[in-house]
Amino acid sequence: MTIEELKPIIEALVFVSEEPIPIKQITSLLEGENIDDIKTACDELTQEFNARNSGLEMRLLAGGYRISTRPELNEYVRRYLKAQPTARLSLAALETLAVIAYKQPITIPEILEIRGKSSTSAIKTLLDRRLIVPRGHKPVVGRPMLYGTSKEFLIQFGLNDVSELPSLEDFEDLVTN
Amino acid sequence: MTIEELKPIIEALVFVSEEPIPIKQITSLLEGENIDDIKTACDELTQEFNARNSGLEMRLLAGGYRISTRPELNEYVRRYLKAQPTARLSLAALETLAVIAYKQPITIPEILEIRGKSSTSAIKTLLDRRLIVPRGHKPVVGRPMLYGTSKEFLIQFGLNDVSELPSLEDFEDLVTN
Amino acid sequence: MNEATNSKTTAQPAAQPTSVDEQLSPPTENTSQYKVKLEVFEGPLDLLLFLIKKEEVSIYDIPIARITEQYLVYLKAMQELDIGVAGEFLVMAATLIQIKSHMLLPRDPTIPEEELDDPRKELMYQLLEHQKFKAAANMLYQRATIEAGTFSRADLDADKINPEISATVYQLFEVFREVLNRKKAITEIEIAREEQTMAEKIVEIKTLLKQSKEVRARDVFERAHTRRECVVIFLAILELVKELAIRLQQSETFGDIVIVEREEPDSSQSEI
Repeated sequence: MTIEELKPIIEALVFVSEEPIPIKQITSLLEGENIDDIKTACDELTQEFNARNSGLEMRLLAGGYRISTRPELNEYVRRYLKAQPTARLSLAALETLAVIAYKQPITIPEILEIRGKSSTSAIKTLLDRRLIVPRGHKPVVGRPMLYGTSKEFLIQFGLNDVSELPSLEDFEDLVTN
Repeated sequence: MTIEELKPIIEALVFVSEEPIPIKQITSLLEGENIDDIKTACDELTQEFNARNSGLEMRLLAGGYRISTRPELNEYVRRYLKAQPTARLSLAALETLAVIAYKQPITIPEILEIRGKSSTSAIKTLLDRRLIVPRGHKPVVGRPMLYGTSKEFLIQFGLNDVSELPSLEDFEDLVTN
Repeated sequence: MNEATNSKTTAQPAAQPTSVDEQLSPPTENTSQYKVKLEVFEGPLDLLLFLIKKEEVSIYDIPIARITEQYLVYLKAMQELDIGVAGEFLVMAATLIQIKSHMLLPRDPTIPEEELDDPRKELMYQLLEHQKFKAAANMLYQRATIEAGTFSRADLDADKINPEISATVYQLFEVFREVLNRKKAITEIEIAREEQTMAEKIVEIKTLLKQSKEVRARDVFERAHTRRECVVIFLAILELVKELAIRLQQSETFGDIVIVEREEPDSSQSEI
């Protein structure tokens, strides 16, 4: 292989590698190729990355190559990470949300009873993400707060109305098969 | 900011984003910048990526931008990651998916009618693999569940939008010839 | 037919996208191969399309008698090879026979030619539609193969800070179902634990003895879910012995203790 042919392969390998990928490992993956050519390709690739007006850089780090965003752009990257889409939920939050969606309006003790697990932090997450909203108090002793799903919930899950939520009957055939 | 200044920032954001990042999200992260400039920057960036002898490509997928390795290099990448290719869909699941993709939103009885055979286990597979999603109920007797393709479908099949699918009539020519 | 069995024909990744149609080659004389090929006809329309191709006839003018005959031969072969023949195949057979008999009927001479409805028309449309979707499935297969060859970047530290899952309405439903199942399981255990009374255990042992003459004590104890239940069973057995309702036998030292329903005293065996 020529150096020009080696470069895209190395670039792809560095890109998917979780840890900085050592040149030794690249060489063993490209068995039969000239080691000096591989080294030259790595060098050229690094230089090209850094010469380009790019948002990414390739560096030799801890004995291996790695592609990462440029430190100057940290501010934007951090801004992005903070604004992660709200549809991403932990399993605990998802379970709690499912219970609320199907049993709304519902109180925290009732959620605990169905899930068999304390759900307070999940409820906090769901409230922070505006997926659920308080729906007044239940007229029983202690007047516990009732919760239901929000408009944001409908948008996130592509529903027009909570009545559009799939029911147990909808999937009975599928589930039993 | 000039387009040349926007490009590296966008590149870094696309790189960091786990899912294809919608242009709308880029715009909201770069508040105050001209939307047309952002669009131009995205276009130019995509072109530059693909014009370069690179191991990576940038594409518009499921309504967002994504950087990934080139499919031609999959052999090397797979060798490195020791990645098992994901289990292929069965013929039944693929055909069912085709029917849903072209006729969405569609109910199970309608799928049965087109395919001439029961498709429940195929539908279960497609739901489990998140390739299809329930889309509410059809306002007819029995209110059967409607199904459509998901965002994951677009990503796995390399589409920006379902409208990018070749039209069904195109296949007719193929069939009759 | 079981759709899962079909997956094995497509489970192998292809280096190059190939056509899924290639799997629809005609059956050969080799029986095991014959079986595999037949499994590919996962629906009656697939089998019909295959026959139309094999007989080199047109979908627009299907020689219905010939195709029906062939169809029935394949159906019989599938049954003989013990491939589960789904109801749809039989429905199609009935449809074909109906069309065939319909075409044998003499035409009503008073109706002009162009107003005569071809009984094959509906089947023809169905086949054309089915074929279009098969081609579409093939296109999807190729797209997925190419797409599966692209890889996104490795996990960043930032991903690990945010180890969360995104969800669709179906996942929401599945999660809810799991929560309900979990709750049901817990409830069942609790009910079981509460209701383990000695009286019920006595009834249970008596029922077991009605079913089979002898019951190993070990088996009875193994039905217990908790230690408390073991104790209750032990007490129940003692109670039954006291009532002279059962007899415990042990044929050898450290051997299994067997519970036998007591009819009349028998001194031939050692009793505990």
